[in-house]
Amino acid sequence: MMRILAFCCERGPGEAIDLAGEKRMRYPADLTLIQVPCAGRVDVAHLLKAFREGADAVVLVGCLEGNCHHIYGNIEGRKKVDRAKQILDEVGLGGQRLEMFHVASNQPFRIAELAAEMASRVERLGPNPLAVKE
Amino acid sequence: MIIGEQKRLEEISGMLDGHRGILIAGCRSCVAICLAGGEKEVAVMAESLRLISSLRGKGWEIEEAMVERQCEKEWVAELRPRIEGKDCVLSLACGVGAQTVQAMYPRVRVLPGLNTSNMGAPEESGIFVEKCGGCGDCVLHLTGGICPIARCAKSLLNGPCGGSQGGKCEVSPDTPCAWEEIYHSLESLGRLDLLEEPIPPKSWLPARDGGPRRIVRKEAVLTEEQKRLKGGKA
Amino acid sequence: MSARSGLERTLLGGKFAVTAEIGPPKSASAESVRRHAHEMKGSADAFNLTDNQTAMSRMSSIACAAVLIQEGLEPVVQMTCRDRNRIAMQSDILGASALGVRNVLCISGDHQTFGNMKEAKNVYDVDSVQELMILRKMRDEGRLWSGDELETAPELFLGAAANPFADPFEFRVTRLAKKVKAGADFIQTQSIYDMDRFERWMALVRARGLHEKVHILAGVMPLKSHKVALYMKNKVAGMMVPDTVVERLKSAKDAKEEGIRLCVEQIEHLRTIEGVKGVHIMAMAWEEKVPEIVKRAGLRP
Amino acid sequence: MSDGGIGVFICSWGSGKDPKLDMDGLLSFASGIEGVALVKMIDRICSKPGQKEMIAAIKGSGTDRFVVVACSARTKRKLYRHIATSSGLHPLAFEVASVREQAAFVHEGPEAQRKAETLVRMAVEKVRLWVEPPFEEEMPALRNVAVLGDGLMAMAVANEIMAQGLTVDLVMSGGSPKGSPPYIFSNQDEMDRALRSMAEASSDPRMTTIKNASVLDFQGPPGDFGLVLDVAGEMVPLRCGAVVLAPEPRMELRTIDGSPAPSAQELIARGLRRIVILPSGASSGIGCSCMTPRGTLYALSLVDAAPGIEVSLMGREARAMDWMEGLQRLAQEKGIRFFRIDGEPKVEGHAPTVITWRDPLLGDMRLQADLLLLDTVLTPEVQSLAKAFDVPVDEKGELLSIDSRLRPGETVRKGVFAARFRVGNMLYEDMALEAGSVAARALEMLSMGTLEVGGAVAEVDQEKCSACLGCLRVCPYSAPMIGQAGKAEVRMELCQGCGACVALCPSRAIDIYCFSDSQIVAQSRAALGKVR
Repeated sequence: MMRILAFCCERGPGEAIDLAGEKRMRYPADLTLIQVPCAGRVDVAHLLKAFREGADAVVLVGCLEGNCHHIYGNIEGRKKVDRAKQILDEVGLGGQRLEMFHVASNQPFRIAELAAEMASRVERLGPNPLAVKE
Repeated sequence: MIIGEQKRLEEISGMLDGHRGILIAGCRSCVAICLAGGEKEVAVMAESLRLISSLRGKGWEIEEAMVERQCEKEWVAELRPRIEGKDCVLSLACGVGAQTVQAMYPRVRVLPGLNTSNMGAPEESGIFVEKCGGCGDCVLHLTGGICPIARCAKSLLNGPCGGSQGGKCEVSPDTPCAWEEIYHSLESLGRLDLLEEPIPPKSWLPARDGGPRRIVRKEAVLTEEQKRLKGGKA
Repeated sequence: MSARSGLERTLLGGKFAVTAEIGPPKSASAESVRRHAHEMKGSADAFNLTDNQTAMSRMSSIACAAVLIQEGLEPVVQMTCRDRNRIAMQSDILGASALGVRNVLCISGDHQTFGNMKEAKNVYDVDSVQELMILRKMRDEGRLWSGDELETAPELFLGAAANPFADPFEFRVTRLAKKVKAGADFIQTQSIYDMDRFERWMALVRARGLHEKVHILAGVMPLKSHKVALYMKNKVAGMMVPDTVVERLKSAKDAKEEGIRLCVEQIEHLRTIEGVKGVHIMAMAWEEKVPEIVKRAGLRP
Repeated sequence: MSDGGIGVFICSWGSGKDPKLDMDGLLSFASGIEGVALVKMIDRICSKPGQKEMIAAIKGSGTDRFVVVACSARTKRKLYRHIATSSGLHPLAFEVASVREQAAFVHEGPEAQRKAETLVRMAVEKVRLWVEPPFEEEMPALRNVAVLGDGLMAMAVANEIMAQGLTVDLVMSGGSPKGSPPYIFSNQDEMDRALRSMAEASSDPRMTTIKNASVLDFQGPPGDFGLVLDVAGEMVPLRCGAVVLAPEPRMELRTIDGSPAPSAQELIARGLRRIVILPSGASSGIGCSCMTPRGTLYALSLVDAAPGIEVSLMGREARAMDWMEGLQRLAQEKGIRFFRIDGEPKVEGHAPTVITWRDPLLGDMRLQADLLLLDTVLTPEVQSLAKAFDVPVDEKGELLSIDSRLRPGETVRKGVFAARFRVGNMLYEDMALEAGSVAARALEMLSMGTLEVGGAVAEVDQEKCSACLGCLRVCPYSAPMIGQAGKAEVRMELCQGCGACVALCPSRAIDIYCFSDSQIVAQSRAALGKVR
């Protein structure tokens, strides 16, 4: 069973998640969503800790660039993802397991898309070696 | 403020090889401000090293601790319970902090997590620029408040050199030419006359070259008598 | 292995080597250097030329070496790390080599605050151990430190200093080992007065077998008076002068003669110590006495 | 932490249809979680009986926080806040597990059930660490708006606000507005009405007009701003609930040396017969390089008063639209000539001034004028306004609103709104529409009479703060400031709870209520099944 953790901004992506539910747009149950006030709320430590807790892939979902209710929260989020990716590469886990997606409130299909994208990456990269060790 | 930058993870994990009980010690003053060694960075470093340890079977036991100011003995003393049982401390403070910890805990190996860079200031959020070289003999009054020793690649005192172009130093397009800025500063201060007279060779005695410096403010030093009366070192 | 210099040939031949020191003048004329050369010719296998000793500007060591070569003597160029960075160091070595210099003594050099221009900025881009590594790479690999190839590699007989009288005593042997690892071929020690400490040091050196890996020349310096002895004892860091020596000079009628006699005695004793391959006579500002000392110590016919 | 224990309320309708979640299974799963004191299945929580039942259960159990396991919280959040307060709890003391939208509707059978359990677990772990925010109450909002601007736009905004029964303080930087509005009116009486409303403004009891005023200081939370105005040297305090900035460029006919355009009588007296009117800065983007009604009306007034006068109007385009077109036809009938020019004409000499330019059809043209009048643009002072209210200005020097489509008029500073003059669109009716929409944004904020402050906002732990100014720099709302203690403080009323400062703070000195670091970590661990 794959474990993909998503930190989602509750505004744009939050609406898209509910809409995806409304429209019965299925996506793999491996994706579990945590709602945060804005993509800029998540910091590097949260992203890294998720991998240590056994996540095979982590996703930060923010609003479309220029559409952030909090002006540039999504850009702050992207900066944290870039830093975390660099660390994951250095550590040897591979930055590929972490990604940022931009989803607007009227794009429920994107949830399934990002879940599929990350699932294919986990297939390619294999499960999180830390989780296997347990 | 003192500006530092983290060493690469690869180098740090190399230093930690053979160690087991590791305490990462951050500092709340300068290095927190330049986002190198504050509590947030200590947490990120800890997470990264725990990942490395689990992935490569290093068996490190990593703990995190914060010091208000790691260059002060009293605050470093508060680390004692956290250092008990550890065989090394990875200091994320500047070089001063790391050395203070090593001096107070001689049997625990202290590893530098940062490369202390310079005395400078934030240019904007996230960008820190060298401003002072600590040469011990300030010349700012001659150069319109811009230090050529720290900010000119050749520390020229009668610059700019032939390589100054477009306001940039020949060394790198990102580095503004200190002497171009000095010229404009003196121009706006109406003191271009200061550039007429050649500045004679500088005495480097008060700088690092004269040997490690030690500054004493006598009125703040407890006399031997006072120390005796107070019992033990102040 | 063919000898790269006369000094090396002597040492390889097993003969007890002698080196002396000539202080370059504070002058633009080589006149005094030539004079010293004539006086001391034949009294030593090679002659050290100090490099701005005690951080006081004097004629450059390489220039004096060139003069000695013209006069038929073999120079030992001393090169400190205080006044030149790795770039100047390597270019000076190429120049010296081109002028015929074969022996180089790599030393860190006195701090500029000992000299007469205390305000000068120092360099210390590299230290004496790193200097050895750089020079050895030029000689053995024919490459600059940067890796660039040299058309012609310099032939060098690399020397380093050692000071058994500085602290921490135990570490001094390890530091010597480090210099050997870095490429030192021969060693000239600090001037010896405390013979016991030197012998204890030599014992540790032999224990690590270093005396077979490097030619050790024991340093001696004749003292003109007990005042000079006291100055050495108190003002020069890393120098040990036992009170007996000071006393002996003080009570002697002719202090200078006593100084020479002491120096000769030391040399004769040093010849008996296993691992000592020669002496290095540092008669600074007393160069003219070197032939006499050498003769009285039976080092030269 | 929770001392009274956590309540978990499962709404039967949250199960969804196909596949149907086993809500009883969820019930027993929830009751097994450590710290959960009360588990209850309720039939349709959102129904009246359902709510009553839930409130009674909470009151009866002494739990101080709860989890709702039901459909999406999107539409129900206000309802759950109401349930919380009616049960004597803090309005934010709950968490929602949207098991229907995030499990039943999107996953297959057993996977859906396992996801639902995970979601419940995450919600419980998060609410367990819930800490009551400093205060979450209503702040009174003054029903008075300060409108800053000298022209018609400010007037239009003021009218709209007064129409909703609020009072307005019209703060004008000058005395009476100089020059005339840059707009194109669709007809004469619209212009007259607009100009008349300016004149009568002072008579309306609901509006006080303050002239020659500049803003010295701006403090206080949205809903209760405190301004200090410098009115001709005198310090005048002003309190208002919201601020609307409406800077507006003005147009004025001037001679080359800057003096206002002379009247017909003066022209006759000075024997100036050939008059040419040229838009100043014809090529610059700011000034309107087209013939504006002012020029045409002025030319008509001259010709009517002194038939001998010969007037020519020049401009890049005529913008002939309904009323304007009529005016131009009338002017042409009266002998006023219109020249179309492209780019900057050459102007030399004085009395007569010779104007030469290249006409695309007629080739090189030359015109002599006894008097050249320039239709100049008086750009408003936007920089100082932006600086006083700490709102950003875009590259063209105009006030920047957060999102011109979704939230027109809102600036980065909550409670400060900006009505923007559109250079491209000079129609008066469009301007009035824009002014109306901006006024509506301000009214929406003040209409409830109270403003919610606090709740999920950031707070600084003064012990840990290194005063590195990071939060001040990253916060889009400039909510943090450096307090007396020399450490950072977050102004509760300005904080919108985005958390950017928390993510950046190097000393982990800031945390945010309802989305604290520990809560996020607890949720991640629960989501990854690390919590047994």
